[in-house]
This record gives sequence, C-alpha cells and structure tokens, in this order.
Amino acid sequence: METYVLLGADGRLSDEPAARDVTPELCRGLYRDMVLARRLDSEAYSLQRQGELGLWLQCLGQEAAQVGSIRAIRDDDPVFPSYRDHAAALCRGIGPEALLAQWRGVRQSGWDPAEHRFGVYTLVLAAQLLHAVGYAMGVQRDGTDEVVLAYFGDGSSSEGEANEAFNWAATVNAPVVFFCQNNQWAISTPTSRQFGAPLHRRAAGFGLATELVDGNDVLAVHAATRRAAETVRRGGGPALVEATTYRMAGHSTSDDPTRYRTEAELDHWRARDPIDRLRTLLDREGWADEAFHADLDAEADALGAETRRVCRAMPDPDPSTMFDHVLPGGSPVLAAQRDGYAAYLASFEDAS
Amino acid sequence: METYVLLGADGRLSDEPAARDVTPELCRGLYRDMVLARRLDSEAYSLQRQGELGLWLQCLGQEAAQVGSIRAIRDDDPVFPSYRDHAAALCRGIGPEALLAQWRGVRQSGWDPAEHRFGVYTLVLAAQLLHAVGYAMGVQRDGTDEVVLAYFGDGSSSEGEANEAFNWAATVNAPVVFFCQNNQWAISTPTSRQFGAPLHRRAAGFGLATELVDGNDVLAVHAATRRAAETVRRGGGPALVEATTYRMAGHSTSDDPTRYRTEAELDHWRARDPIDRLRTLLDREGWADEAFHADLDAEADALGAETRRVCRAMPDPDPSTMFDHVLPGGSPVLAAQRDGYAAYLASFEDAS
Amino acid sequence: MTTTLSRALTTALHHALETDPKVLVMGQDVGGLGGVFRVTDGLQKDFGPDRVIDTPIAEAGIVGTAIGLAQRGYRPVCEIQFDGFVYPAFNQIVSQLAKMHARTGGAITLPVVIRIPVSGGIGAVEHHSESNEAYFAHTAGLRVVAAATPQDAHWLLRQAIESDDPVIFFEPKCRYWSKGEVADGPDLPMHAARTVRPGGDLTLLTWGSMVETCLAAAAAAEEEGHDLEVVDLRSLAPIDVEALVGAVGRTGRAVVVHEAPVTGGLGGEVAASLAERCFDRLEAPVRRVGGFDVPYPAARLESHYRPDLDRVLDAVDRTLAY
Amino acid sequence: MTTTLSRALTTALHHALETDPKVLVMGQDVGGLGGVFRVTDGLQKDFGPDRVIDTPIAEAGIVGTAIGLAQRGYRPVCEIQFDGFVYPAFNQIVSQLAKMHARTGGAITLPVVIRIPVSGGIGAVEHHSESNEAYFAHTAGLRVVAAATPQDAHWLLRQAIESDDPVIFFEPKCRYWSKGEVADGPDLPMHAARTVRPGGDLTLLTWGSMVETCLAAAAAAEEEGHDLEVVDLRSLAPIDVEALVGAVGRTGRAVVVHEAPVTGGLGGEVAASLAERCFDRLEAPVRRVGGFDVPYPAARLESHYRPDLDRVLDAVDRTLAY
Ligand SMILES: Cc1ncc(C[n+]2csc(CCOP(=O)(O)OP(=O)(O)O)c2C)c(N)n1
Ligand SMILES: Cc1ncc(C[n+]2csc(CCOP(=O)(O)OP(=O)(O)O)c2C)c(N)n1
Ligand SMILES: [Mg+2]
Ligand SMILES: [Mg+2]
Repeated sequence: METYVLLGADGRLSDEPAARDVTPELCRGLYRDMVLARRLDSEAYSLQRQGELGLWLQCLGQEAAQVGSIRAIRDDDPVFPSYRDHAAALCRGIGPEALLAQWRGVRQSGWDPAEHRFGVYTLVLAAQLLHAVGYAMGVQRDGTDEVVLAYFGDGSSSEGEANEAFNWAATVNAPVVFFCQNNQWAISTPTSRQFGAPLHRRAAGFGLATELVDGNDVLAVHAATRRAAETVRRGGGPALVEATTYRMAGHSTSDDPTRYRTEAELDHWRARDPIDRLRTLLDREGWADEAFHADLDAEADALGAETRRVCRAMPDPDPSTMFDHVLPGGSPVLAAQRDGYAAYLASFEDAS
Repeated sequence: METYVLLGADGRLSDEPAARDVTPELCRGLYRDMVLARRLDSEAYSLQRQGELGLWLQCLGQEAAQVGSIRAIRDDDPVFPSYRDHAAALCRGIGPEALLAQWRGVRQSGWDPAEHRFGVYTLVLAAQLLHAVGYAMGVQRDGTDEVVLAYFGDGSSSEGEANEAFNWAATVNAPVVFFCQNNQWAISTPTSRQFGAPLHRRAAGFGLATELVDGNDVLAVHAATRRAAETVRRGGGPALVEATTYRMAGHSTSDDPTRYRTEAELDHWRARDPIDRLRTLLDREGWADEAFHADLDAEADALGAETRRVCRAMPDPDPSTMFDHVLPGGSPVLAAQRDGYAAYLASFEDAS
Repeated sequence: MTTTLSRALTTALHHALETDPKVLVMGQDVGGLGGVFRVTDGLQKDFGPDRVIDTPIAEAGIVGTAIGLAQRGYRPVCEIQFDGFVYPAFNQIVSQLAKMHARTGGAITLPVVIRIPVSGGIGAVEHHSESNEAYFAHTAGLRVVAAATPQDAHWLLRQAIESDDPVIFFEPKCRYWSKGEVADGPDLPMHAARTVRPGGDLTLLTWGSMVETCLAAAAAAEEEGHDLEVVDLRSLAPIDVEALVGAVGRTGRAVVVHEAPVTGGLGGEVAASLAERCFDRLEAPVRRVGGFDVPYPAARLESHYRPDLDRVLDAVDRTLAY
Repeated sequence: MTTTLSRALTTALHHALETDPKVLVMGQDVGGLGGVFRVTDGLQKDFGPDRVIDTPIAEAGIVGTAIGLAQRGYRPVCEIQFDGFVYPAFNQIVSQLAKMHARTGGAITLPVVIRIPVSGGIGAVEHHSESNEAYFAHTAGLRVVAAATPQDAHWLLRQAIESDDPVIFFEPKCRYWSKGEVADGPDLPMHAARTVRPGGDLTLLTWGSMVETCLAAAAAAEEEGHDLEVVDLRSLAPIDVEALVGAVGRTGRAVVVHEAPVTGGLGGEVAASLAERCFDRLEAPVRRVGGFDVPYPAARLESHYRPDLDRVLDAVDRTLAY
C-alpha cells in the first residue's frame, strides 16, 4: 500500500482528486489549530521544566496527524484519545486548565467527556480502543450515525486488547475509525521491534478498511480520515488509518531520547515538519496574509500566557476529595474512612 | 486464498504436485492413526456416559487435521496443544491412561511434556500460543532447528493473547507453526460471530506465512503443514495453517449442540468424514488389503479395551498429593497445612 | 415462588431487560445456548440478538466494550463463563471499570454488572472452580456481592443492575440447581449482611457456596447442644462490618468460612476487623476455615480442598473449647 | 559496598547474566534505554540483545513467552514497567505461571522472576503508584518478595533468580535512589522476615516502601520513650509467620503498615494470623495503617493517601494507650 500524500514535503499539492477539495479556509483553519497546539505543548513543556507540572508528554511533530483527523469528523463524533493528543483535544475546545490538571497532579483527568465528546486520556495502553468499540455498539443500537474515532500509538498496537478491539469491531461491524499515530517509537522501542508487518496490513487482515497516510501532511490526513469516516458512517464497517509521523520530543519529560536515537534521524524529520510544510503552501498560494499571521501569533501568545497562568493558579485539591466518587452508590466503610481522616487532620489543627 | 485440497471429498487425488509424494505407506500410517484416535475418542465418550470420566471433549471429525499436521513435523519438534488434540497426542505415544487422567479428575494433567515433546493440555484458551512462541525463542537461542507446533481453535483466535502471540512471533521471527483447527464452532458460537475476516487473512496481515487447507483431507493437511514447517525450519519466519474442519460431536459431554446447529449441517459434514475419505482412496488404489484392516480392527479393539481398563483402574489420588509441587522451593506454611490436614484426617481414623 | 437459584437469575435478567431498554446481556454463548449454565436461557429469543449478545471469545473485550456501552448510556450485564476465565479481563476491571468514576471526578458512571459463576463442588476440570473474590474485594471502586440463595440471586441481581456502581456478581455454581423461595420484593439492601440463622454461642461468617455448609454445620452442632449463628456476608465489598461486629460482639466467638485459599483470602479481612473491633469481647481467636494454599486440585480431591461440615465443626469445636 | 537500591539490582542482574548463560532479561525498553528506572542500564551492551531483550508492548506476551522460555530451560527475569501495567499479564501469571508446576505434577518448573516497580511516593500519574502485592500473595504457587534496602534488592534478586520458584519481585520505586550497604553475601534466606530494629514495646510489621517510614516512626517514638520494634516481612508469600508470631508474642502489641488499601490488603492476613496465634499475648488489637479504599489519588494528594510517620505514630499511640 502506498502512503497517501496530498502536500509533499516540499509544500506542493499533488494532483490527487482530493486536492481539489483543499480550500484556503481549510488550510488556514488547520494551520491555526496546529500553531496553537504547538504553543500549548511548548508552554506545558516549559512549565514542567520549572517544576509546575509533574510530567508532560509532548505532541510536538504530531500536530498534523491529530488536527487533520479530528477536523475530518463531525463535532458530535465521539473521540477516545490516548494521552498525547493535546492538539486534538484543543480542537474540541478543551482548554489549558483541563489539559494540564492531570499532569500537575491535581486531578486524574481534566474534562467532562460528555461535554466535549472527547474521552479522558487513557494511560493504560490500548484500553480505550475497546471502550471505543463498545461505545460504537451503542451508536449502532441507538440507530444514529456518529462515527467513533479512537487514537492509539504504534507501540500500543502490540497489546492484546488492541487486537481484540480490531477483531471485535470487524465482527460486529462497529462504526469506529481506529487512528494510529505511528510516530516510529514507543519510548525507546522502534516499530521494527514492535511488529513484523505494517500495521495497516494487519488491520486489513482483520477485515478493517484501511488508509496509510503521511501523518505530517495535514491535508492528506484530513482527506484520508474523512474518506474513512464516511465509509464507516455509511455502514461500510470499521476502518483503520495509519498515519506515519514522528515524535520530535522525548517520550515524556522524564525520557532521554539521546540514549536510543540519532541526531540524523531527527534532522530527517525536522525537514518534514507538518507546520512548516503547510506554511510553505499558504505562502506560495498567498492564502494567508500578514494580518492572519499577526493575529495568530497574538492568539498563540495569549494561549501561552493563559496556559502559564491557569497552571500556576491550580490549587492543590482538598484531601477529602480523594473519597469522592469512588462508588456512585456510596459506602459506609468509605464514609467512615473519610470522616476518620478528617478528624485525624483536625487533630493536628487542634494541637497547634 | 483457495483452500488447498489433495484428496477430494470423493476420495480422488488431485493432480497437485504434492500428490506425487503420496505413498501407500503414508496413507496407511495416517489411516491407522485416525482410526485408533477415533476409537479412543469414542471409548472415552462412553466412559464419560457411564460416569467414569467427569467430562470429555471429543476430537470426532478432526482426526485428519491433527494426524496430518503432527505427522508432518519431526518427532523432536515440540508441540503445544489445546485440549481436544487427542489424535495428535496419541501420535506422540501418549496412552489412554495419560489422556484420560485429567478428565477422570485424578490429576490436572496426564503426561510429562518433556518425554513426549508434547505439552499438557491448556484449558485457558490461547494461553499456550504465547508459551509456544517463548519456547521457539529458546530454540532460536539454542541455535537448533526444531519447529514448534501450536494448536488452537477458531474461537480462541479472538483472545488478545492469541494475537499477541501472532504479532510477537512475527516480530522476533520465531520458529513456530500456529495450527488452527477451524471446526466452525466455539461451543455455540459460529465463526461468523468470532471474526470479521478469515483467520488466514489476519495471519498474513501479521506477517505470518499462511496456508488454508481442507482440514478433513489428511493428505492436504500433511503436505501443507510440512511446507509450512520447512519454511519455518529454514528460517523463513513463523507460519499459520488454517485447517477447515468440523466438530462432529458436541463441544463436550456437557454440551447440547442441538440447541444451536442443524441436522442438515451435520449431514453436510458427515459426507466429508476424513476417515471415510482416505478409506475410499485406499480401497480404490488397493493400498490396504484385508489383513491390514483386520489387524487395525484388532489393534483398535485392543486400544478400546485398554482404555476401559486403565480408566477404571485409576485410583483416587491421595489427599496429601494436593500439597506436592506447589512451590519447587517448598514452603513451611504449606508443609504445616499438609501436616495439619493429615493429622485432621487421622483424627477420624483414631475416632473410629 | 419456589425456584432454583439459576432460574431466579434468569427471571431477574428477564425483568431487567423488560423494564429497562438500556439493559443488555452479553457474553460467550449467552444467546442460542442460553449460557453454559442456562442462566440466560430464552432471553435472546425474547429480546433479540442486539440486547442479548453472543460475543467473541475475548474477556477483556467483553468488559472493555461493556465499559464503552455504559459510557453510551447502556447497562450491560456481562457473563464470564467460569471464574478461571475472568483474568484476561482483569486489566479492564481493575484499571478501567473500577477507577473510571473516580478518575473522571464522577463525570462517568459505569453501571456494569459482571456475573461470575464461582467456586467448586461440581467436579469440574482445572480453572473451573476458582474462588477469586478477594482480588476484587481488594480493588477500590468495585462493589462485590455473592448470592447464596434463590432469593438473593434474584433480588441482588436486580439491585446490582439498577445500581450505578460497577458490580462483580458471584454465583455459586454448585448451588445453581438448589431450590428456594423468591419473595415479591427484596428484604435487604445490596450492602447488608444477613443473619441466616440466629445463635448465641458462636458466629459462623461466610458467603456464597459455603452458606449451606455452615447451616448444615450449625444443625449438626445443635444436636451436640451448641447454638451457632450463621451470617451470610452477601456484600463482600464493601463489607457490612457493623453487622459482623454486632453479631460477634454478642457471641464472643467467630469462625470465618470460605472456599478460597485462606492465605490472603477475604477471611483475613473479616478476622482482622473482628479481632480489632471486638477485641475485648472475643473469648477465643477468630479461626478461618478455607481452601489450602494450593491450586484448586483435581476433581477427585476437591472434597478434601473445600471446607465441609466436618472441617467447619472442627474449627467450631476448637473455638468453643478455647 | 555502598550503592543505591537501583544499582544493587543492576549488579545482581549483571551477576546472574554473567554466571548463568540461561538467565535472560526481558521487558519493554530494558535494552538501549536501560529501563525507565535504569535498572537494566548497560546490560544489553554487555550481554547482547538476545539475552537482554526489548519486547513488544504486550505484558501477557512478556510473561507468556517467559513461560515458554523457561520450559526450554531458560531463566527469564521479566520487567513490568510499572505496577499498574501488570494486569494485562494477570491471566498468564495466575493461571499459567503459578499453577504450571502443580498441574504437571512437578514435571514443569518455571524459574521465572517478574520484577515490578511498585508503590507511590514519586508524584507519578495514575496507574504508576499501585501497591498490588495482595493479588499475588493470595495466588497459590507464587513466591512474592519485596525488597526494601540495597542489600535485599541485590541478594533477594539473586536468590529469586537462582530459585526454581516463580517469583514476583517488588521494588519500591520511591527507594530506587536510596543508598545503603550491600554485603558480600546474603544474610538471610529468601523466605525470612528480618528484624530491622529491635524493640520491646510494640512491633511494627511492614515491607517495601514503608520500612523506612516505620524506622522513622520508631526513631520518633524513641524520643517519647517508646521502644518500637520494626520487622520487615521481605517474603510476602509465603509469610514467615513464625517470626512474626515470635516478635509479637514478645511485645504483645503490633501495628501493620502498608501502602495498599487496607481492606483486603495483606495487612489483614498478617493481623488475622497474629490475632489468632498470639491471642493470649496481645494486649491491644492489631491495628492496620494503609491506603484508603479509594483508587490511588492524584499526585498532589498522595501524601495524604500513603501512610506517613504521623499516621503510623497515631496508630502506635492508640495501641500503646489501649
Ligand atoms: C499496558 C501498558 N504497558 C506499558 C505502559 C508504559 N508505556 C507508557 S507509554 C509507552 C509507549 C507507548 O508507545 P506508543 O503506543 O507508540 O505511543 P507514543 O508514546 O509513541 O505516542 C509505554 C510502554 C503503559 N502505559 N501501559
Ligand atoms: C479464556 C477462556 N475463556 C473461555 C473459556 C470457555 N471455553 C472453553 S472451550 C470454548 C470454546 C473454544 O472454541 P475453539 O477455540 O473454537 O475450540 P474448539 O472447542 O472448537 O475446539 C470456550 C469459550 C475458556 N476455556 N478460556
Ligand atoms: Mg509511538
Ligand atoms: Mg472451534
């Protein structure tokens, strides 16, 4: 299968039929999404380095894969993300406070999935893929036409649960698009030690419709995901999109990628930066004027400032919240533990 | 992919090149293996009905798949079976006592895997496939040329662990042949509710070499498995053979297959009986004389008689054996429990 | 109505499917076959394959897709075919099902019930007789219940399905065919322990398959003049600790009985709580009777592995004699 | 030699790889990266990728293939990246690894070690701070050990690798960087508890990450004139019950401390055993200090969730005052 490309590494549009659907508005919108995501990502990275966040996993380099895919589905299509999908989350209106809370350690998740139709991050690899399939079975039973989009990484594809999800979706014809951001690495493990055949081929073997797309080409990602989603929406059965991209940063702020990959490899991918590539097109075609860029810079600066502000402003949670929401039906044992701990804490205050 | 057939349902040899390797000796050997297996299977079934066994899972109808495959590998090639692989086990010299012990409830497994190069039955579906891959990694490290054969069923292929095994084997190029007896049913669940695309296609997607073979054609199974095993042995990477067959009996002696499948379906498969089919060839070609059949009948009768005898002769195990072999390194806690229970039992004898 | 425990479950499922269109039943062979224990018998015929779902053989898949269905507003009741086959789903249960409500600050509720036929006593082959309640009872975020009678089987299951909590629902498979009365309504909430038999000399604390054994032991002890109380915990998480403390506070002597290996079993939790809370009332150590610390043995040995009347009475005698 | 706990593990692995060609190290990122905690740092360089194996991300696969390798005569030491990621392997551990020796009547031995960085205290995100020892300690057929010091990290690991038992090996990740002495030889066998600090007034029973906390509590209590004993269980299955009974038989008072949720935790087993075996010697109920029955909370709350010096002392004070 050939990798689907619309916008070459040189920033030129191919003569693919889908290129005709590319409009200046679309490009400006996708460009804005990517620029804002990169700003949030780099601010969060800095905040982690300053000790304001416990950990951060950058989406640097993967903006096209995320923005292109989420902008290709409807706003009411539910999304089941992995944990590095900040660009996609931003597109769904999830703000910096919600995005940073988990990594600051003040909450285990940041937003209400129902409000944004965007699930909470899943740190246990591949678990969300089965949830997506189940949710899609619900869509089938409700007789509505949402398409469920589920993100995962190349490394996660080796988990049994990922493969159960592919198989299950194919068996019940669930309306789900599995979207793999194949960023070449799973922490220090390259894809060559993760699978023996390309993932898109495996997916086809399970009976999924497949797309292999240049994940740093936001237009190709957009077109391929749209194609996949529309097939699914028409009842054509589940699909898998494999987007070839690259994790430009370390796995997380705790990682030291110099231990396992070369500067030459990074250079190769730097030349394929998804934002630069679209910028080249915008510039050549004259689709974005100076005012657009000035506005966008200002917007990014504002997002950066807001990110820093809301991050530092997040207070530590009250200890008693630990006992909330464990069992919706409540439990006397838990209530006793909560009250006991409150009394214990109060005893210090009494003492002092 | 077309199903590979050598001996048609009408008992005629095809003009495939591999048909030239078919010798009378081979046919007589395979025929004998199948006939003996069927006898053991039906004796065990009767013994269960008489209350001598707690449970029995018949291999009725699947003799060709098992005999054809295990006879296609070397005697020193290790095998990781599922739980219905009595015909294969018999070929490895595992006798009726060993085969029935587990189902009589006197032991949890019947034989020493090292002695027969045939693992114990695995009742937790698909778990053995990962063991097979690990064992094959050991073979790689030892630099020897065994090929590991691992049996599993159509239903088991939906388990995450099965798919981890396929992927892992492909990734590390493990010398393993996965052999699926696709007998159309997993208890009451037909393959249509188990996967959305044929298993052999999925296997190819993982990067396994694949064969799709008529599982009731013992000659085709033999040729296909041999082909697969030789590719693997030459370092060509792991393979999967899917054998299309049919579980002629219920899932187990506890099952009532009339609840979920039709007499017509059974009739269809009765006409494809693997033993009858080879018999037709033997008869037409004159490859087996009356003496051969008379000897075989006698041998089968003897096996049947031995099966009944050894089954009934198996004594209940001593309660203290329950405490043996829990931890090779031993444990004072366990020793205390064993001694305490022995003393407790003795207290009844003292009392009486 | 007098019925078997198995049938009491079937009618509970039937009622739930009938009254709430969001309720689904899913699992291996639950459709045409009606499950290997026939608990779901007839349900697919009445409610169709979209509500009574024959799944692929993938336990993580069963629980994982149930979680997704619950997020979509459904109330899945999953069947795991045998106790020993729940482990492939352990990750989904422990890290996803149990934690989702808490980790989303209450934004997601997962009203999923996982039915597990549990424990031994039916002469089964390996992996078919596990008593694994302790794993789940130690997992924060799960409610764990064990039915011992048709009445509880029916009403506990209905309560479990109606509850918004994720519930692990244990069905003692050796009791599926036992008959009993099912009343017109529940007599207790889901979390309450039940005094199955009052008594003043010693309290037997138990659940699931061992309730009947303990009742038999109490009947036998009565003939020797001992008045044993039997308490069925019913709810294994959270445990109705106050009820247990109340009971043992009165009798001053207790024996905990379960099928799982004693070491690390839930009996330890019960005994430790009682030893702490009833310290001054206890006249003898709380003894535990349970399986040995060995894998469940071959069927011909299971009568030695599982606590029976004699082993319970042995512990009772020692405790009374202390 | 003074070294960190992490380094003490590395040298143990290095020694095992060097002396026994059958020993393998396998797990996610154990090769070039040296593991996320750098415990396997440098091993792949020294022993090559066939002996220090970077695996696909498939925990069932890691344990399942290790079982196969062990059947072939190898001695795999598996690394699970974090405690919360062992659950996908639970089926292989509980139904295969733990039972294989018994179910084959001893024909198959599986000398597999599973290393698990465990417990909290490092400000991690969810699923990275679980204390899940109770699941394994309740599983017959497994040996479970917990290292608390560099000395134990090194020697327990070497003993675990040399042992033919399947061993779950817990490493307290908050102690990876703590330094301590590693002697030239083991001072105790794998199954023995250790009295880390003698004392006559009360026994603190603990393991893993909490040993240091208990020692600090004992030091603080000393200033108030209380002489606390601290016992490190080390072996969580089987538990060295006789040693615990001996200790508590002397002091008459005990507090069990662990990070896992108290309910159903291994502290219940310890407390129940002591309450039974030391019934007449106990002058106060055995108290348990542990995590609450809630999913491990967000990092900013973990200091409230994990037992600390004050919570231990609170339980000590109540027990002494009883
Ligand atoms: C079940 C499980 N095992 C291991 C981990 C530890 N882990 C976290 S991220 C990661 C690599 C994931 O790689 P990939 O799926 O390619 O996603 P990427 O980080 O590249 O976006 C690993 C092994 C985990 N989170 N969950
Ligand atoms: C993990 C697991 N889940 C469920 C079961 C219960 N079970 C036993 S056999 C079986 C059907 C297996 O079908 P298949 O793999 O096709 O093998 P067959 O019985 O047809 O030979 C099921 C669901 C099991 N043994 N293990
Ligand atoms: Mg990746
Ligand atoms: Mg089958």
